[in-house]
Amino acid sequence: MAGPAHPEAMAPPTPGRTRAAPPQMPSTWWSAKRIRTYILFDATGIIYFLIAFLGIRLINALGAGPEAWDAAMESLKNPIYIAFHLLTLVSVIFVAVRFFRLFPKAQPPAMGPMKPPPGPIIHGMLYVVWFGITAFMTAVLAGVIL
Amino acid sequence: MVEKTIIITRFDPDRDEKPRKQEYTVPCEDSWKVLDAVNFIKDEIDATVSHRWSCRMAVCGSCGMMVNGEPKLTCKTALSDYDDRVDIEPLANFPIVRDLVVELDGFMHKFESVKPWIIRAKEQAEDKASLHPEKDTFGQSTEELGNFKQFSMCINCMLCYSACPVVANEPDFLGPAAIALGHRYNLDSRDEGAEERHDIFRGEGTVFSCSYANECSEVCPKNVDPAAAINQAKFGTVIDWAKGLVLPRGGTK
Amino acid sequence: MRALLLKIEPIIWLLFGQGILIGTMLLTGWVLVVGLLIPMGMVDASALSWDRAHGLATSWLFGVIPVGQLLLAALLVLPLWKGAHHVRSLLIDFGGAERDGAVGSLLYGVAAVGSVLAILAVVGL
Amino acid sequence: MDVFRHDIVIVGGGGAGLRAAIEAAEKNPTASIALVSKVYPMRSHTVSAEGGAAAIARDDDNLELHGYDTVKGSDFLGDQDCIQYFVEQAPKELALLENWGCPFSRNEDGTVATRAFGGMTTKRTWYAADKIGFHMLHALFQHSMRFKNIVRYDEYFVSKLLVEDGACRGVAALDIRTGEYSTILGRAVILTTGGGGKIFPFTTNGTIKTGDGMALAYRAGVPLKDMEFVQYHPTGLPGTGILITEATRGEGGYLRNSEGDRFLVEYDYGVGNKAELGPRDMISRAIVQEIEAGRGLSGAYGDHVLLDLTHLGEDKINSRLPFVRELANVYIGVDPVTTPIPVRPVVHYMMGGVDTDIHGATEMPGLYAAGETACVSINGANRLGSNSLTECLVFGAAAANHAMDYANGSAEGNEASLRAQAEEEAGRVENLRGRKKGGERISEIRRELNLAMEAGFGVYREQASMQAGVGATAQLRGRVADLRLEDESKVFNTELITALELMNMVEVAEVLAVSALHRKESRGAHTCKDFPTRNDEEYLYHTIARHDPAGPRLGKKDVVLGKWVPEERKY
Ligand SMILES: Cc1cc2nc3c(=O)[nH]c(=O)nc-3n(C[C@H](O)[C@H](O)[C@H](O)COP(=O)(O)OP(=O)(O)OC[C@H]3O[C@@H](n4cnc5c(N)ncnc54)[C@H](O)[C@@H]3O)c2cc1C
Ligand code: SF4
Ligand code: F3S
Ligand code: FES
Repeated sequence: MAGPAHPEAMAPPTPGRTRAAPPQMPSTWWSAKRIRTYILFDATGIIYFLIAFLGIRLINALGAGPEAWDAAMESLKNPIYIAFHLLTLVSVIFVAVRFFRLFPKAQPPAMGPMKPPPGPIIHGMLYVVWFGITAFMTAVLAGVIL
Repeated sequence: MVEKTIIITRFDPDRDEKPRKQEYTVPCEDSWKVLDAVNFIKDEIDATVSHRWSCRMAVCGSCGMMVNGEPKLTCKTALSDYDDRVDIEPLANFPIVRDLVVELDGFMHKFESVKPWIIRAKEQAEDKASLHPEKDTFGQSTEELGNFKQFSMCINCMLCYSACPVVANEPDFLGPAAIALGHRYNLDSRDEGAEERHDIFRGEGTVFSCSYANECSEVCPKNVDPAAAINQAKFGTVIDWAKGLVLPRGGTK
Repeated sequence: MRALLLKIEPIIWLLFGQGILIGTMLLTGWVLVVGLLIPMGMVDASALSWDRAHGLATSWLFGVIPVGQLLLAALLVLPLWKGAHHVRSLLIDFGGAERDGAVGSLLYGVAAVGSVLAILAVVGL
Repeated sequence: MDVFRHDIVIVGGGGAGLRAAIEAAEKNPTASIALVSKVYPMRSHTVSAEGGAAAIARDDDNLELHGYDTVKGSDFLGDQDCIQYFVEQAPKELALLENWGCPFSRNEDGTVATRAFGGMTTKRTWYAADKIGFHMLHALFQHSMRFKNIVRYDEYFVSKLLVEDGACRGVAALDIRTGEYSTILGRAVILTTGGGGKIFPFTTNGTIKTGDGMALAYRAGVPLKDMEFVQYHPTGLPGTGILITEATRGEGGYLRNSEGDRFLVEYDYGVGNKAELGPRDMISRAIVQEIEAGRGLSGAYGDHVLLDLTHLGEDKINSRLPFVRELANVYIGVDPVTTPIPVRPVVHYMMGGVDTDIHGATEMPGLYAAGETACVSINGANRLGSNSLTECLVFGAAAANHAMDYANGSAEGNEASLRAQAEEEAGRVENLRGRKKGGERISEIRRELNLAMEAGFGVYREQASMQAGVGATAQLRGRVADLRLEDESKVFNTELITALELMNMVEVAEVLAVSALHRKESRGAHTCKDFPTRNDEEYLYHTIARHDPAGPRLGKKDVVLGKWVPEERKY
C-alpha cells in the first residue's frame, strides 16, 4: 500500500476491542490514471484562482483609464503570460470535459413535478451552451460583432 | 492450471507489530476467482490466514479486499485477470483487525447515522393485525421505484470507502455508501424524512466534503453509483438549507 | 473554525459549483481572446481598445440590466470559489485534513477578499 | 468473562432473526433484545434469495388455494394447522415489509407485482426483480436499526445453549474479534440460524450455512424433525452451485435437453401441464432421469441440462432477471440473452430442523426456533419455492411474540450457575484452539463428509448407499474430535470457528443420514429407489431424532391433517 491514511480513518466510535493496525491508503493512489485525472481536476483550482486575480487586475486597469489599460494589455504579450493563458485554456477545456461528463448524474431525478431530461441530453446541452457562449464571447471580444 | 504467487498481508495483533507480507505458491484453476485462491491457501496451505467471505455470489458483501492495489469483490474477480503475482491486502482506509479482516464498526456507525429506514409522520398501516396487501401497502409507480432503485442495490461491501480519497483523509466523512443509502430513502416516495436527513448531511462529515472524485462509482461492483447519490444529495441539502433560512422550521423531530 | 465552515458549506458549495459551470463557460472565450489571440497578434488589438472595451463592459441591456458588469463580476468572482474549494480539497487529499479548518478558512478568506475587490473593480467602471 | 443480561436472546440475524427482533422490540419497547450473529446481519444468507416471497395478493387467488398448494407441495407431510396459519399471516407480513421500505417490483397501477412460481396455482410470489432476499434482508436490517432496544452482538459465534432446570436461559458465545467467551443471558432464546446446506459439496448455500442452530438444540436434548428431507433445486450453475432462480421459469423460461427438447413437455414426469412450473422435487428428478437417459450435456463440471431464456428477450431479462444475467455472465461465462444456461440440480434447502409447534416453541421451555433452522412444519417433504422467506417472517414474528409472553412470566436464571456453564464451554473451546495434538485436518474431514453426503443422499437414494452414508457420518463424528488446528491466535481465529462449524455439520449430517435410512418410502424430496412409492399407511408421520451418545434415537410425531386428505400427488 502506498502509505498511511489518516490514523482515524473509518475508526469505530468506541475503540475497537483489540489492537488494530492503522489504515493504509491504496497503492493505486499515484499510479492509477483515474486518480491522476481527479488530482489534476482539483489542481486546476490554482489556475482558476490566478486567472481570476489577473482578471481583477485588468478590470482595475480598465477602470483607471486608457493608459493603464493599454499598459496592461501590452504586458499580456509577455511569453510567460501567454504560456499561462495557454495552460488556462487547456485547464478550462479539461474541466469542462470532465465536469460535463459528471454533471448529468448529479441532477436529482425529480424536483417536485419537474423532471430533468435524460443524462445524455443534458450532457449534449452543456456542450451546446458552452460552445454557444464561447463563440459569442469570442466574436464580441474580437470585435467581429457588436 | 497455472501456478501463481499469491502475496497476502498478514497481521496478528498478538504477534505482529505491524502488517507484513507472506507469499504462497498456489496451483490455480482457470475458472477461479481471486477468493478461490485465498480459500485454497486457508484450506490446504496455511490455516492461519483469516478473511471474511460467505455467499461467493457477489451479494453478501463480505469478501472485499485490495487486489493489486484496487478494491475488489474477490468472489467476483477472475484470477485470470492478473499476472502470476497477485498482491492481496485488506481493504484500504480501514483499521486492520487481522490479516485480511478490517474493522467494520466505524462503517456501521456511519451507516446507522443516516437513519436508513422509512420515516413517516403517520404510519401507513394503522392496524397491524389486519393488514391488507392492497389497501395497506403504498402505491408506487415503476417510475417512482426507478428513482431510487439503483441506490438500493448497495451490498455494503465498502469498496467505495477504500477507493475514496476523502475517506482516507477525513475521518468524519460519512462516505459514499452511507450517503447513498440516506439518499435512497429520501428519494423513496414512501418516505417523509428527507429534511431530517438533509440536516444530518450538513453536520459533521457533510456531503460537501465529497470532492466528486467519482472513484467510489468506478469501483462499485453493483453499479450503485454512490457519487451520483452524493451529488444529488448536495442539491437537496442546499435547497432544504435555503428553505430553512427563509421559513425557520420549528421543532424538527 | 471547522464548525463555521460547516455552517456556510452550502453557500460555498453553490458558489463553487457555479464556478465550475458558469466560470468555465465564461472563461473559455475570455482566455482565448484576451489572453491569447490579441497578445499573439492574431486579432487586432483595436478590437479591445479602451473605448470599445469600456463600452462593452458598461453596456446595458434594455436600459435596465448592466449586462457587461454582471458578466464580468461572474467571470471574476465565481472562479475564485472554484479555486478556493478545489485547492482546499487538494490539500485534504494530501493529508491536510487536520489543518483543514484554518487552511480552508484562509482559502475562502482570500476568495472572499478577491470577490470584494472584483466587485469594486467592476462597479468602479 | 462478560455477562450480558437481556429479556430475549435471538441467535441469528437473517430474515427470521431480524423479523423476530423487530416484533419483540415493537411488542415490548421496554424489553431488551439481544441479536447475536456470527456475521454482520446483512451478510446472512437470506441475502442470496432471488425469486420472491409468497402470499396471496390477487383477486383470482385465495387462502384456500395457497394452503392447498402448500399441502400438496409438501406431499401431505406439512401440518395443516400451521399451513393454515401461515397462509393467513403471509399477506400481512409482506405488506408490513412493503411498509418498511422493501423495494418490491410494481404493476402498472402501482400495486405490488406478483409472479408465477413452481407448484403455485397462480401468480402469488411478490418479488423485487430477482433479488428479493437481498432487499428483504436489507429492509429488515435497516428497519431494525430504529429500535434502540435491539442490542446487536455482531460476529459472535454461539456454541452452546445455557440450560437451567430444563429451561433455556441464555447462550455462550465466542466473540470472534477477541477470541473471548461471553455469557448472554435471556429469559427466552430464539434460534434463527438458517439451514445447513454446507454439509453437501454442491449447494446453493453460502459458507456460513452449517446447521449450527440445529446442532445447538440437538445437543441440548431438543429433537430435530424430518431431517431426511433435503431440497434439490433444479437449476444451479454446474461447478459453483450458484442458484439460478426458479423465477426464470416463472417468467417463462424452458428447460431443454441435449436434443433441444422441452423434456418436461415431451416426456411424462408427473408434472403434467405445469411443465417448468412443477414443484422442485419432481423437476430435479426429471433432470436426473434425462441425464441418465443420455439426453444430458456434459461439460467441465459434469452432466447438465439447459435453461433457455433466449426467447424472453433482452428487455424482460434486464428488468425482471438482471441478477441472473450477471451471475451467468460472471460465473459461467454465458449471456442468457443469447445462450441457454447450463444447469443441474443442487442442494438448496433443508425442510427439516428443530422441532417446534405452531408458535415456534420447542419442547424445551424458553427455547424457540424459526426460519430455515426450524421445522414447524409447513414444508413437509418438499417446500414450494418462495414459501420460505415468508415463513421466516410469519414464524419469526410468531416465535418472538410467544417468547416475549413467556419471558414476561418467567424468572431470571441463576447467573452464577449459567456463567459456570459458559465457562466450561469456554474451556472446551480454548482447548481446541491451536490444538496441535490431533491428526485430522479440517479440510480433509469436510471433504469426506461432503462426499459421503453426496453419495448417499442425492436426488435419488438407495438403501445400500444410505447405509454407507450412516456409517460414514458416524465414523466422522468420532474423528472430528481429533481435529488438528494450526492457528493459536485469539483475534479473529476463523480456523477455530470453522472447526466448531464442522462439528455441527457432522452432527446434523448424521441425523440426516439416520432419518433418511429409516424412511422406507418415497415422499417429496426423499426418493428411495428401493421403495419408489409413497406409503401413507406406515410413514405418514414426522421423523423425530433425539441426541444420544451412541447416535441419533428416532421417534415419530403425528402429522396434523385437516381438510385436505392425502391423495396421489399429480400435477
Ligand atoms: C440461493 C438461495 C436462494 C433462495 N431463494 C429463495 C426464494 O426466492 N424464495 C424463498 O422463499 N426462499 C428462498 N431461499 C430460501 C431462504 O432464503 C432461506 O430459507 C431463508 O433465507 C433462511 O433465513 P433464516 O433467517 O432462517 O437464515 P439465514 O438467513 O441463513 O440466517 C442465519 C443467521 O444465523 C446466524 N448464525 C448461524 N449460526 C450461528 C451461530 N452459531 N452463532 C451465531 N449466529 C449464527 C448467521 O450469522 C445468520 O445471521 C433461497 C435460499 C438460497 C440459498
Ligand atoms: S456503494 Fe457499491 S462499493 Fe460502496 S458499499 Fe455499496 S455496493 Fe459496495
Ligand atoms: S470517491 Fe469520494 S470524493 Fe465523493 S464522489 Fe466518491 S465519495
Ligand atoms: S462472498 Fe459474498 S460478496 Fe463475495
